[in-house]
Amino acid sequence: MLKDRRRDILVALMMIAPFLAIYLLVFVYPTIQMFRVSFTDAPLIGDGEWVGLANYARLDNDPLFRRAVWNTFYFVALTVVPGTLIALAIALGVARLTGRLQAIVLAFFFLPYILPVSVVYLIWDWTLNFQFGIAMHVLDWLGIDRVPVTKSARWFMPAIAWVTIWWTAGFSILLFLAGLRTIPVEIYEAAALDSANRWTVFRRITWPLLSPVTALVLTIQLILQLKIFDQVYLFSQGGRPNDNMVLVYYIFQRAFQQNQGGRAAAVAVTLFVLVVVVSVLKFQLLRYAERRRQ
Amino acid sequence: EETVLWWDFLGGGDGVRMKQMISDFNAAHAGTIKIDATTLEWGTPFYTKVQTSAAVGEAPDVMTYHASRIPLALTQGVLDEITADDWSAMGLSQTDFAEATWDAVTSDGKQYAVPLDTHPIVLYYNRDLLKKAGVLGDDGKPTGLGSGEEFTAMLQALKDAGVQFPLGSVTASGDFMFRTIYSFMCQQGGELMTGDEFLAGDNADKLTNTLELLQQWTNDGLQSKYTDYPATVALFTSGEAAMMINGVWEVPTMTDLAGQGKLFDWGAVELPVVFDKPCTYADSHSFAIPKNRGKEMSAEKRAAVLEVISWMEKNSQFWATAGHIPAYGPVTESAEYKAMEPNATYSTLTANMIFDPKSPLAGIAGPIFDVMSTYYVPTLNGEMDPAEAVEGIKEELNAL
Amino acid sequence: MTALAAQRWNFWGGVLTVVTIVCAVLWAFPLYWAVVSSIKPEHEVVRPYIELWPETLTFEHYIHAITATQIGTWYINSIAVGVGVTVICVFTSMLSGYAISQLRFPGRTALWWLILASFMVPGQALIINHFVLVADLGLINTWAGIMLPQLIHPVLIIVYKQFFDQVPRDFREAAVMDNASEFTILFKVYLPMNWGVTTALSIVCFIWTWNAFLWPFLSVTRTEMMTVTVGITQVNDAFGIYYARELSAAVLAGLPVALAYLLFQRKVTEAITLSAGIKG
Amino acid sequence: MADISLSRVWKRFGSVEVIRDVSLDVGSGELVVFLGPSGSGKTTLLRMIAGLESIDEGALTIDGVRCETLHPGKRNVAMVFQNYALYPHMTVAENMAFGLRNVGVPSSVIRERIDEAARMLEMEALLQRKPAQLSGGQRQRVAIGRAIVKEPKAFLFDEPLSNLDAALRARTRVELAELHQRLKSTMIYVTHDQVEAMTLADRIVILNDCRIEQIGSPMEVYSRPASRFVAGFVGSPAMNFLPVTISAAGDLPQARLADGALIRLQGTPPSGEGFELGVRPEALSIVADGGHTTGVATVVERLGERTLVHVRLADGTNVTAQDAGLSTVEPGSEVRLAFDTAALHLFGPDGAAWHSR
Amino acid sequence: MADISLSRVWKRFGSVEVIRDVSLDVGSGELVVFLGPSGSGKTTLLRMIAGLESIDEGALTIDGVRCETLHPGKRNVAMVFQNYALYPHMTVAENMAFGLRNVGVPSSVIRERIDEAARMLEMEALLQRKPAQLSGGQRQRVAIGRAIVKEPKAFLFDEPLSNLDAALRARTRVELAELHQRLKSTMIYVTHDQVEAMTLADRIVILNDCRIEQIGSPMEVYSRPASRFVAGFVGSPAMNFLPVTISAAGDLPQARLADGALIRLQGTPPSGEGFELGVRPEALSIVADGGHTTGVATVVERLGERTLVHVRLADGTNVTAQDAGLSTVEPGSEVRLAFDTAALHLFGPDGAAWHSR
Ligand SMILES: Nc1ncnc2c1ncn2[C@@H]1O[C@H](COP(=O)(O)OP(=O)(O)OP(=O)(O)O)[C@@H](O)[C@H]1O
Ligand SMILES: Nc1ncnc2c1ncn2[C@@H]1O[C@H](COP(=O)(O)OP(=O)(O)OP(=O)(O)O)[C@@H](O)[C@H]1O
Ligand SMILES: [Mg+2]
Ligand SMILES: [Mg+2]
Repeated sequence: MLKDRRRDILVALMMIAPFLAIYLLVFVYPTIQMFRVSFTDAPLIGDGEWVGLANYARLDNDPLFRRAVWNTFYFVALTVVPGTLIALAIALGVARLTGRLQAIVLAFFFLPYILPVSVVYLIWDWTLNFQFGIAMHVLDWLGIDRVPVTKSARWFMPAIAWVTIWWTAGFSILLFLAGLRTIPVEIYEAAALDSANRWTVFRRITWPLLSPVTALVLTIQLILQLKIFDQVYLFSQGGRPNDNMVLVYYIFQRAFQQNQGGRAAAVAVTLFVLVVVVSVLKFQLLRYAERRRQ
Repeated sequence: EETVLWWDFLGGGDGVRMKQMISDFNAAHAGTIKIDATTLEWGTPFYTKVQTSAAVGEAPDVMTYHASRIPLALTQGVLDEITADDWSAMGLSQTDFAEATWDAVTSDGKQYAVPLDTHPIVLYYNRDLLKKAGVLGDDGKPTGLGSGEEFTAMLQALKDAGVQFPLGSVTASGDFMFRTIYSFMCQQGGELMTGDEFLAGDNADKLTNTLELLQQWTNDGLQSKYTDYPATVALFTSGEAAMMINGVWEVPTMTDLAGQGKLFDWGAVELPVVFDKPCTYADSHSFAIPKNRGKEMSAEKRAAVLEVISWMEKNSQFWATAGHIPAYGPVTESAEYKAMEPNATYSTLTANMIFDPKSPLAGIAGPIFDVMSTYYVPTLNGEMDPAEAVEGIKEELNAL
Repeated sequence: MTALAAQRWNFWGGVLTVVTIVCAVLWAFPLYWAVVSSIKPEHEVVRPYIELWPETLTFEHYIHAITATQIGTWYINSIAVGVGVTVICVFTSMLSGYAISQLRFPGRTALWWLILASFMVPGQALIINHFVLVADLGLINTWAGIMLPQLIHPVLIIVYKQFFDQVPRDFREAAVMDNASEFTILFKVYLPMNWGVTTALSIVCFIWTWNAFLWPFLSVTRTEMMTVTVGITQVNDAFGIYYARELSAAVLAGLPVALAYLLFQRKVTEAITLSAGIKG
Repeated sequence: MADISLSRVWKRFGSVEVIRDVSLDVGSGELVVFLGPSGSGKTTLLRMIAGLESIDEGALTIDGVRCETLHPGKRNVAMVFQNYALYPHMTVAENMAFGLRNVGVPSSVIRERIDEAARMLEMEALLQRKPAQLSGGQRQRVAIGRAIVKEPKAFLFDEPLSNLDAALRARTRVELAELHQRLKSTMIYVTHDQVEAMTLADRIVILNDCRIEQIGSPMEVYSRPASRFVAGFVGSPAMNFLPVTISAAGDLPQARLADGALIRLQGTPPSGEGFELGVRPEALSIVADGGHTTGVATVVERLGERTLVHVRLADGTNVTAQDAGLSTVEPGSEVRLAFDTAALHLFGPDGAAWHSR
Repeated sequence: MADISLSRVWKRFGSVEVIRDVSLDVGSGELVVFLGPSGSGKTTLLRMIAGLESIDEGALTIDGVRCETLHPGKRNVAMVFQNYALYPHMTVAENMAFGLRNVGVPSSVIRERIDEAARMLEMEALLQRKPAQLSGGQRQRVAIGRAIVKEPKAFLFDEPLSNLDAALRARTRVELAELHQRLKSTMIYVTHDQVEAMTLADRIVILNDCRIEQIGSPMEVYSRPASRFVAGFVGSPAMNFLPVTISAAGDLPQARLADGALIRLQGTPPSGEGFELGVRPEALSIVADGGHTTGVATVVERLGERTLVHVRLADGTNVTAQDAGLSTVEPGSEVRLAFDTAALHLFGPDGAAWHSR
């Protein structure tokens, strides 16, 4: 379009300036700082001595850090794929319904997602309470031994994973529903005329056509769950924090409980790199899969 | 008028009493000093908050602080010294406090807090249930407080009498059980830290003994499993647990319930001697003045803060209704205090109290807490072998 | 999957429908259970059997939560922070989204890639430096301090850009021929044409901010500056039995968003799918 | 190949009646077109035959078998959808194989049939492509191919050409006609484009407002429309309608237009008031002199081989007349109009139609 | 109203030339149609006039003013977009007012102009509606109204009817023609539909492959196409092309078809080999006996007032011939074809065209 280029650029600058200012302040600058501080022995607030790679070297045989890494990945494994599958199953069920009934059922599944994590924590802490939780009453009724869900090392991560799935599934369900809606009805009608039964329709039509949404949900979940903190922190108060250690919790503990800004920053950098690597890997994988499909 | 920003971590029954004292103070100082009080969540959240806010100059003017945490606080530089001038301004001196208590707030000859109380743990019991099981003595106290075997037998008797949980224990919180375990170790003459070393010599065995005993109770169904704090109290007050080891701060809960006629006949005594000698863990609530980074406290404000502390100390008779044992000598020596129940029943234990080791690793929400907590929960609930746990604890603690 | 008329009501279809409904009820049950528990007296709450409806109905816990805590102040904080973040974030994202979508300026592609890339970066890794930054600015315990690190949601820009990209070029050209400036085009043509997107994005942005936990938890040390999400974790008095009281606080914290959702259900669901870059 | 018969079928969506008491017989090998305006129920009727909509009342027989309650896959009909509904993630070959696999046809047979269909439709080169890599016309062909391999008893088409551009539409229309001549299979074809209907159909079923207005060959429908609706709907440019009064001058009947012009009618028309005279543009020509009436040319549309002249009569009625390709009529000039009395239609107030031939 | 003149303009997108050295004069009050296949550069040329694309080389003058570098808003032309680009959130009146407000026209004047335009376009009742509440035809009218209120020097239309359905398109076409007669303003109209071009234009500019192929009145373009491309592009159904050899029998020139048939030519055609004979379907009729050649009818399309017969000649060439509406030709039957020797075209290997009249 025929226009005054210089004025255009000026207008563009005016428009991106507010965002850019905030972006530089709360994103670029802290990121640079994080890397810088990780090479010092700074406390939380204030400067420290340059210590080179010492903070990273210490991570190498730090059992708590190792547990944090392990737990983080364990949590990711427990939430990402199972959460996605559960959301998919629910979405398929909800999509069958119509009208008001669908709206209500969807609301039931979605409501947890909009609740703050601290509310989710209180609700489930109560539900799973070893003495009075209704879940335990149900176990009694089924004749199963009560399980100290949030207090035992074996059950803690699965329980947190379940609570997380319960909490966040609504989001994935919506994405799947949106994905399902983009599949034209005619495709299903064509399949009906092609004598496809329910299972064939799912396996040969719905599932492949949903694969882009599935990939999207998996990616979002993966990046999200690597950053797990809130639930673990809330549920392990007074319990066994060290058994339940995850990366962000470790950063929090080092920085805010033990006032070791530099060591915390080293962990933060590790997490940072981890997420970036996983994202890039995932991206490449998807691209590769995409190319193979073509 | 000076407004004094005040933080405490006192919820529950003692919180109610502290609020009462604050409003009394404000009434007495109307126009000159006003306390603006905030109650934060006890434990890790409180101390994390204190530490981060002191670091950015946002800490309050005065706060409650566990004496056990003072060494840790000093390494973090969050506490201001209570100087000799301060002491005299408050009209208090070393002679007003028991030696162990004074010692708990002292480091390198300097004081960093003013002790308000000592709060040991005690054994609460349900007289009605004990009587039913035939283990209540004529003095109204439980029989079988003399040795481990006796105590276990008493628990068994309760069990046999159909009590579901003879002993309510906070088995879901290792940091809480630390108090009981530490007491029982002490009953064997053990200590956690010898110099800088953790569980030196046969101390590890003593810890193992303790854990074995507690685990045995669990395995025999004598104590509640995976019970968190509120649940323990609920089990006891609802009559499902016959006894409970808990801090004296639960006394107000009992007295209040009893006052409303909603509670059975209850009592509280010093911890049983399950090993060699009586010994009970205690900590001290004290008042401390945070060292706010980049922020100097004005003289007027400091004077007001000191007045607050001083007033609280001198009026700590009322604090005793929260179950705690006031640290201020003149109060505990008063006849009025000596008549208070159940305080009188367990007041004997002051002689047998033991405080946390003086180490920057110790104290509420300190690193030792986290390590212990992590191992105690599985051990006490029968998931982990005591010896293995002690091994792990020793290794981790010494690595700190 | 839209059911075919001929298939919809056959036997297995009916079974699936019933299973879905039962699952939905079970899924939402903890919510119901929390609400019911919060209106029971404490001693009924800890009864060793299931009572689906309180024997004695009481609102004492709510009264306690409202009178004994500063939940009113927390609400105000949450709302102020939520509205502040939403307004600033949506506004700046809209402007940049428009610029990237419609204007040609040097560095445009680089900026776009930067925004796409920052999607992957974990905000949690930056908490320490955010804390230091906010402390250096003297903003600890202020609304501005709670808001600052939350002001960046790259996804909003991405969604805006995609939306502006989709506006047929004709509208822009018609406006240019109508002598409209870039700001006129944005505010008088593009923005009103996409009100749906803006409301949707505002809703999600508000929900995210309302629900944020870690940062508000770290950056506030004074009770009167806490947001609801953080504040309610402070009600749970450490000692004594207060299950119902905690739950009443939880209900109070969750209620506004839950009500907002139930009122604007369609808008919220639309907003969520939008925020993931899917058009529903 | 099979015959299809609908007998007194009804369809309601909720309380809305969409098909009202429709009966229809489609002979074996016949290509029947459902033609009607939007919302007239064409698609619904087709989908009822396919089994994609249930039949509320009445009977459907395909090849002598009662089918109302049969699953769509069991009716042995194939459908070509408006937007083809190709499975986007399958190649062309997989698309065609899908339906056969589901009923357990052996792979070798499937391969044979696909090859044959591909040969017939000249799309051997496309077999390994995905639908997204095909042009509109190619997709259309694949959709037909997918139908052919099933060797169905009947083909159902729902506006299969409406997504193609004009040129491709014309070409594909011819291809479809050729295909039908080759396969000789029963086909039902839905469209709202009357050119398509006219050029393709053996018989046209004209639907309006949920009912059948007329069933007949294209020429029957065009030259002897059963109702005013059919007359107006079929043919482009549309038939002109003029209110007339019919009277007899001597024993010769004549129609009097609103502007007073008289037109002699052949045969024995009904008589009375309230009639409308229907005349197609090609039966209304511009003449140099003589003619039945005059008017003013408002717009002249030169289509090359012929010219359409929009004329406003004295009483204000607008009619479209046809002139030669090299017409000299200019907008605004006065023209004389002559009616071809051999091609006139009368529509009575009761809806009855009369044709002059 | 103003005249528009393009002189030797060029346009490149990157390295792709899209407009090559085009010159064109549009007279004041004239309606010029740009006609051409997709991608021929019609839209680009129109947008260059509007200022929505820059002009790389050459001059543009509107009403005597040089405009190449002027901002689109300053050129005083109004554009009606293909999908109208009505602002969906504004009422019809606001849509029309938007452009005037931006240049600070006083409200009273704006109101007047809107009322006037609404009266002219008979849409007073629509002023307070939003575009979503309008039908396609009404939207079209609003888009024109938005252009009219600006009182521009010229109107530019980019395929304004392509989003309407067939019936509405035909009707709106007529309305547009009437509007132009009323406003007498300069209009440039882009379309790829040759029927629209034929019926609307004062002059048609035929674009192909970034160049102008022919400029002329509709009849000139139809009956004397300047090139084989124009001949093939204009007219529907398309002209038939048959390779022929031209020779002279005595002094009468004649064309020999591939199947050996001889057709006498009128006038003085060029002679030699490699020619193509162009004949429109209406100049190629089915005759009962006689005729120039014979073939087999493959498909018969009955359009009502005429019938198109697709015929395969002996040498395999396919041609389309026209027959009367009530044709009796059946697919597969042999038919005789007669060429109208007064309407034949010859296209030489060098692209030159010769017309028999
Ligand atoms: N699922 C449905 N629910 C309610 N009404 C419907 C449904 N499907 C169709 N209808 C109504 O039935 C009538 C006939 O629809 P149908 O689709 O058969 O028309 P059509 O002749 O195919 O029209 P078109 O040419 O627009 O495709 C319409 O009035 C339509 O609104
Ligand atoms: N912005 C652009 N960048 C590159 N090439 C373009 C651009 N716009 C148009 N073209 C190319 O210029 C040529 C002419 O395009 P234009 O849109 O003018 O064609 P058109 O005649 O309007 O076609 P249609 O009938 O499809 O609208 C086409 O080959 C097109 O691909
Ligand atoms: Mg239809
Ligand atoms: Mg174009």
